[in-house]
Amino acid sequence: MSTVNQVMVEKYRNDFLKEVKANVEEGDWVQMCMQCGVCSGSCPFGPYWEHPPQEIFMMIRAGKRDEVLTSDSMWMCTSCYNCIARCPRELPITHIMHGLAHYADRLGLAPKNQPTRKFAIKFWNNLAKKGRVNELKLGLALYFMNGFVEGIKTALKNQKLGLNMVKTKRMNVMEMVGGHSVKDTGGLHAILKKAREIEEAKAAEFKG
Amino acid sequence: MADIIATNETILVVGGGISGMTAAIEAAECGKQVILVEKNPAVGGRVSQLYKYFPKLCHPSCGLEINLRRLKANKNLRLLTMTEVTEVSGEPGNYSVTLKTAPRYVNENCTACGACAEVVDAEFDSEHNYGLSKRKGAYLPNLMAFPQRYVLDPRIIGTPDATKAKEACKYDAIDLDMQEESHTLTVGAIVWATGWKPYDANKIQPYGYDRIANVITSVEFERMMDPHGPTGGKLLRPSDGKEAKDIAFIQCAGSRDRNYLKHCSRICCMASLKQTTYVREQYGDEGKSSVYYIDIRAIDRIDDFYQKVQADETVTFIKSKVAKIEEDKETGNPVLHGVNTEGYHRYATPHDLVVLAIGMEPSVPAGDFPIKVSVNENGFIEQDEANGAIFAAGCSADALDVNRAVQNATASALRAIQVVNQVAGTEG
Amino acid sequence: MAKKEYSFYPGCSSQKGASASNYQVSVDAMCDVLDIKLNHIPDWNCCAASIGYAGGGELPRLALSARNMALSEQANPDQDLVATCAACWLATRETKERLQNDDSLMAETNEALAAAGLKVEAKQNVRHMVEVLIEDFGYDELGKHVKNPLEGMKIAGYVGCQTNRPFGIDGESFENPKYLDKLVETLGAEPVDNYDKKVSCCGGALAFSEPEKSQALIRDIIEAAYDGGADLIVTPCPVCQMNVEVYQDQINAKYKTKFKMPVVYYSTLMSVAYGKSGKEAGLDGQIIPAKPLEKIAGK
Amino acid sequence: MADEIKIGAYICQGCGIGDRLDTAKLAQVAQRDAKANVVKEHEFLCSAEGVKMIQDDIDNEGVNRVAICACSRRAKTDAFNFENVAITRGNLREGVIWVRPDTDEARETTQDMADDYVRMAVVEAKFQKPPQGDQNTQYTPNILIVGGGVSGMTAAVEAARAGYQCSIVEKTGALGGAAANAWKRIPQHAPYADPEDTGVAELVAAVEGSDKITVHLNATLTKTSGAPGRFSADITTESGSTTTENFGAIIQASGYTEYDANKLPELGYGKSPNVVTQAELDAMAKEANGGPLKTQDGKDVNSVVFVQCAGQRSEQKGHLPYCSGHCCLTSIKQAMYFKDQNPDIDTNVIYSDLRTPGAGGEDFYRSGQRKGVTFTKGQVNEVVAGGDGLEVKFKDLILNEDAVEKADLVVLATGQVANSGVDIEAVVKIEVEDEEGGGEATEEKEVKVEIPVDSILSLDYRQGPDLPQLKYGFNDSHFICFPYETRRTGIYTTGPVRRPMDMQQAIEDATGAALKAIQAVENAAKGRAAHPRSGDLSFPSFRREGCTQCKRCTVECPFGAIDEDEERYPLFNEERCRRCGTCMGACPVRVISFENYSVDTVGQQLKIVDIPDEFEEKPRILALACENDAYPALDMAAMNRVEYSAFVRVIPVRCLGSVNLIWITDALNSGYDGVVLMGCQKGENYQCHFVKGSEMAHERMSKVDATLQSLSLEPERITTHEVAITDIERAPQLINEMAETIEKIGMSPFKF
Repeated sequence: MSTVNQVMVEKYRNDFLKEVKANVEEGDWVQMCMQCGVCSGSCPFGPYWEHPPQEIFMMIRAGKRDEVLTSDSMWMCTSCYNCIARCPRELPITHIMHGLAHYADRLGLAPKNQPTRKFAIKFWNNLAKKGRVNELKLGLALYFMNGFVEGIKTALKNQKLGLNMVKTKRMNVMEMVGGHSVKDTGGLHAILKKAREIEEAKAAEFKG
Repeated sequence: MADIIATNETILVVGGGISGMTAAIEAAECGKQVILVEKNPAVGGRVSQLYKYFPKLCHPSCGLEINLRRLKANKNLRLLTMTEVTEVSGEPGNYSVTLKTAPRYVNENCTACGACAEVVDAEFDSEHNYGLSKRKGAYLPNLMAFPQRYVLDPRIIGTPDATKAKEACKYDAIDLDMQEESHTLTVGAIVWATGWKPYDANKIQPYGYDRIANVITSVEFERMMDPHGPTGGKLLRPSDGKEAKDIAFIQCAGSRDRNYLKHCSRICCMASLKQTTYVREQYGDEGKSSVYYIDIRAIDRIDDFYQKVQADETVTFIKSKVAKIEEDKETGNPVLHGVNTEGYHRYATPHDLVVLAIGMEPSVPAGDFPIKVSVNENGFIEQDEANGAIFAAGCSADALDVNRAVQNATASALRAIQVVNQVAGTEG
Repeated sequence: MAKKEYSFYPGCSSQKGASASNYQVSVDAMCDVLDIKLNHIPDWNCCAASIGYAGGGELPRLALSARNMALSEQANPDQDLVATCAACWLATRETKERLQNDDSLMAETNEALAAAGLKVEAKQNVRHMVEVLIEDFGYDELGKHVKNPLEGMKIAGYVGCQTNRPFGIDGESFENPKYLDKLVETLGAEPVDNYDKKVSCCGGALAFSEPEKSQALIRDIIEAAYDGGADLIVTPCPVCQMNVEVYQDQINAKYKTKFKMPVVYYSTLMSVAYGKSGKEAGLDGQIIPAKPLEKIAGK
Repeated sequence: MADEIKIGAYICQGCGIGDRLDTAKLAQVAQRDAKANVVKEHEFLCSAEGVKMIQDDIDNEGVNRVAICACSRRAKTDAFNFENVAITRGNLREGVIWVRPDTDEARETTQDMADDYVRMAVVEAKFQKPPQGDQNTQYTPNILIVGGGVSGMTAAVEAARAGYQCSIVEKTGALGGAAANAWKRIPQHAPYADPEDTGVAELVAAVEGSDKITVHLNATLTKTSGAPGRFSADITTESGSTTTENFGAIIQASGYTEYDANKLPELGYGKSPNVVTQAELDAMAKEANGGPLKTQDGKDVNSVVFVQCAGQRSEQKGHLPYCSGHCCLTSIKQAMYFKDQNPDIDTNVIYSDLRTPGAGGEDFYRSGQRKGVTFTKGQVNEVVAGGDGLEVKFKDLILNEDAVEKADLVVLATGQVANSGVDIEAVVKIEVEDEEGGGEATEEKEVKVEIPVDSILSLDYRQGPDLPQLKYGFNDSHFICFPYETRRTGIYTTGPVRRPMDMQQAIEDATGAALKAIQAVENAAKGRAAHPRSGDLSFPSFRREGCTQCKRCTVECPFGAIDEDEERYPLFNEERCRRCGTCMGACPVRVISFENYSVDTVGQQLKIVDIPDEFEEKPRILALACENDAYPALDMAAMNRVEYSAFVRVIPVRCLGSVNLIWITDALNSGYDGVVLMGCQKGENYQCHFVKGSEMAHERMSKVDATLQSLSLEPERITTHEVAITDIERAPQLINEMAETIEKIGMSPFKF
């Protein structure tokens, strides 16, 4: 992955704004920010952002590439859409944050042990496999994502929860074998593969 | 009203606020025939509801007094109140205009003695005080009101109050049978000066104007400061009537925002800076003003006013668009949540009272303008050849402060004069 | 009223044995009363929710929803596409709008879909079940079917985020939507007025990855409901329901609170009020039993 | 008939006057004491019949002085409006019954009050003449415009369109002014997205194409004399040839000079050729004529930094304290010069507050962002020329850190400095200082007369060659509601000389100024006063034989209306006069008066007031109130039924500046116990619409203490106040305070 990073560094030299505009979902919007800060003030996880959205936009303009892409701030987005609803300039901030997170991950710069990053990746892999989410596998995978011992702890902590879910038929132990899936998994995988190819190609051929 | 004389050398001015009055008076003092129509019972418009002007902190009623004297003295100028323009057709130098005059139920016999108001019981929200106080169903719009003539609120017509009012008038000035009148006349040019209205604060949901008692608008705050306003010049909290000493001003409340008005209303920054001086005037060092802003737009020469306010240690400036306001249920204090973007400082600050520096929404009937004129997406009339001899003045043209509105209105008056002079020229 | 048909997108969490299976149960009961026919989109797939972004990226993510729309267009043309899950609805509607406003994106998406022999036009309306209830039926009509009014019950309408922003229900404000309160009234119960956490975030998917941070938010949501004197909380979103209900033990442990606040779906409320049994209303899916509702459902 | 005075006194009984007062007695007073020829009462004087009754007397009885004893002079003006007669008003409603309690004990003093107001109204009428207006004006309607920039040309074109002949006097060899060097201008039309053509060429074409506009290039004014309607201007060309022309009004559009960036070495100006001002950048763009802009050494430009507020909005010595208003928009426009050429050129605007007001402004800001112009809230400290290009050192106020940005080109947003000619008040100050030999005077001098500037107008006025300046060198109006008011009648300023502004504002402003010039011409033609006493036909006349040549009137006239003739007598220029009466107030020998406002019209009023002897315990207070603010305030107090002392007699005056000391001494001599003067706010933010009136009154009153001592009277008997029109509670209170004071110190010994 980090080779991709090298490529991008080469391509955009130190012009991070152009890089973001070209490669990040809704990245074009970054330049429209007028630094009012309403997004930063609206985020439910606000206090946990080392750099709130409006500041990230400023950092992008200031060319602080590493600081932004290695930051775990974007990973704090809960997708509550408050920022989008209130932004006076109609910036799709939620999506820009998602886009930056994804881009950072693609370049291999995202913080390795960021829990939400891990979860998000696992979630995607989980659904991409069969086309539908297997909540049990996802759940377990989640408990163990920080290693076995941690996993046992979390699992125990959530044992009661799990049992409750099972009791109320909102979790099915049988999902370990088989479980929900789309019929046309082949087609689905083909679609995702193609989509990914198109996206990669675009990023590659774009001349800053 | 049947005796209105108008020709295609007459200039029609629509709107009797500071811009319309200026356009009308300036043109009339150049010797032109002018008809000035105002939809309210008295002229003066928004400025008559202001306590002080920035940056001089002088009183709008002072200039209004002069303009009223000019208006009273000028025989070229005909004023029609409670009148609106319903139709316009024709071309430069020859417009046919239809005017609709609502019944005042009071004729020119009125001496403004006030006998009718004394006997009427019904009370309604005072328009002059933005509903912060009540007024009688028979009333003089305000102390400076011109024409100095009472009005009967249509809502009392047909009620015993109306009859009581009529009986109380010794001068046969009350005519309960007055009907809406419509007149069509010819004019050569039209100056459109219908001004602005405060943006509807209820629409700015994050600030809870509709839910939190101690969140008010800048225009309401202005009325509060007037010694003869609804609170007798005191800053009282709507929730509990206590004096508010720690006051937050939220800039761009409805302005510079794609969710509301996307334009900058220009006046709000100076208005809030002015209003911080009210707080100081009331409480000295006891008072506290906090201005939450994106950019302080104290434009040109009057930037020194901003510098003066900055020097006041009771005033703090926070570069931040407030994210949301919550109410502290115990104290009734509005709590402001947001981030000061100068160095990223998160805040959750309670204040006694929050003043929304409310945006300026043009009162141009964008959708159903009586004749084709080009209106931009902000709702202001564009200067455009295609508008023929219809000229916007003041806040029908752009978000302007009083000084610029008057300047613009004076220019519009000349544009109108050019048209009617041409008519006069061609007609010998 | 004549039978109404919709192209239905159930979503992963509503599947048998999944976290919102009880939601589906109650929705079916509700639709039965209102004579709504839900035509399930054949072989629908996951929408990637709002958390799929990191792995997926833009186009693959959009392609997932596009596939659902394509299948819906095939199977149930000239029907509105309806989802009960906030995330499903949001992801699908977002995709629809993005595709319609961006021709190149539309082309790329169809290029991807072509790999499975599919094509999307993104013309169907994409709606949340709540929109269907309010816009196609209206409170009066919904009220007509009430058999057992939920009298004496005080209910906090927790709208949450994704059914409210960025699209929301037409005519409702982002900060203070009233539709759940109106619905509660329609069903004969009393809403908690100015429930000031009604649109606060529960942490969404981050309840998994950032439990402490999220549970702090959830605590406030429940606390505010208690402050408002609520007997239970009602919500239109599976994630909200799950997060607010299932972590109460952990929150009690951490914050020394004594929360035991039932959290139910609007469809559960309606089914009970419409005279359905507790089972039909999905009450057996409650981890924290909704006693007041059980009483009425018991009748 | 004009000289045969016939006074009609009409007493209204309406609005409760009849119930509260003995109007028969009022009629008797009018006849017996005040000697009115015709006296009538009417139950409803402002009614059609009432008005007709008066009109009949005018038409059939030859009544030519009408004293209306009814409501305030501010009320019912439409009804009481008769041609060719002098009209006075006795204020029995707002002035008497509405401010007095309706009680038995109050009845007598209230009636006394009314009696006096009737006497006063009648005697005032007696000493008034209906103003005829100045008949003999030989006037020209042509308009002189000084300056051939956008403002000047616009004024000319707009005035010409209205049918008026104009002459433009331009100091340089070409029309166009500063704008001529600009490449594009800030957009003036929706969607406000792109810079648009300056329109200067079209404007020049319109000027040259008009048969109503004459242009004098390389020319300046060497002598301007006269008055509205009859200005005479010497127009002198470089070559030295002078022509003299007559004009009706003058518009000064002398524009601005860009702030001298050499005062900003810290920003690298003068050190690197690639640090330029906004004006220089626009010149470069014009030079490039649509092609790519290069650095001075011909290299491609890859990055440009715009430094806002360069030497502006700063208290630092030598910097401009104000904001020039247009610079933010101008920088956005200029950044677009680059972006529209090549989107890859980095353009960064470093600002402290981005000021893009109004609808167009904010749209243009967004358009700039859309085109990729970046904006940084920051404070630039230094610009240094590095090895490769420039380094801009600034504090990033958002990221809260010191930052350095490399740039090939740096543009400084320096401000506008008004070309307002000679600061005549500075000069006057020095004169005054010299007379008194003040210590700080010398310092004052150094500060003020920094750079000797050429006069713009070369006015042959006693008060100096140019217009008084308001602030920071701008010739702006002092009044919010009246942006075109200058202190020289018939001369209007427009464009950046008035206030910093961009082209769009200048065009609006110049169009308005053209109207004011036209208005001045039309007023002069009919001998009418200009604002604020618009339409007033009276004018000052003066008795030469009585004059002692003390020069007070010429010095104190706020509008420079009075010159001195060769024999050093005051020479009144009626068309310049605003009818405030300051000269009348200043004159120690009382030789100046107006037909309808004179030492007598007021003096006789206060003398005819009945002064009871001291044992009657009925003191008398004279209140002289400014007719524009204090008097309306008292009216509104009455509308609110605020009560005040029955011992006061209020006389409205045009301006406190018109108050002649003789009125005060007369009042004291005739036994008044106190005098209250109410004028407008004075000082820097003065509210007096005649500029110095209130100031001068306070000044004069501060000197009457001596007089009082000589009469062995307590100084508290005279108070002078600044009263605003909103002082509805306070104005009555000031009167009551005087009443209390008198109760304390006792009645005046001067009662006979």
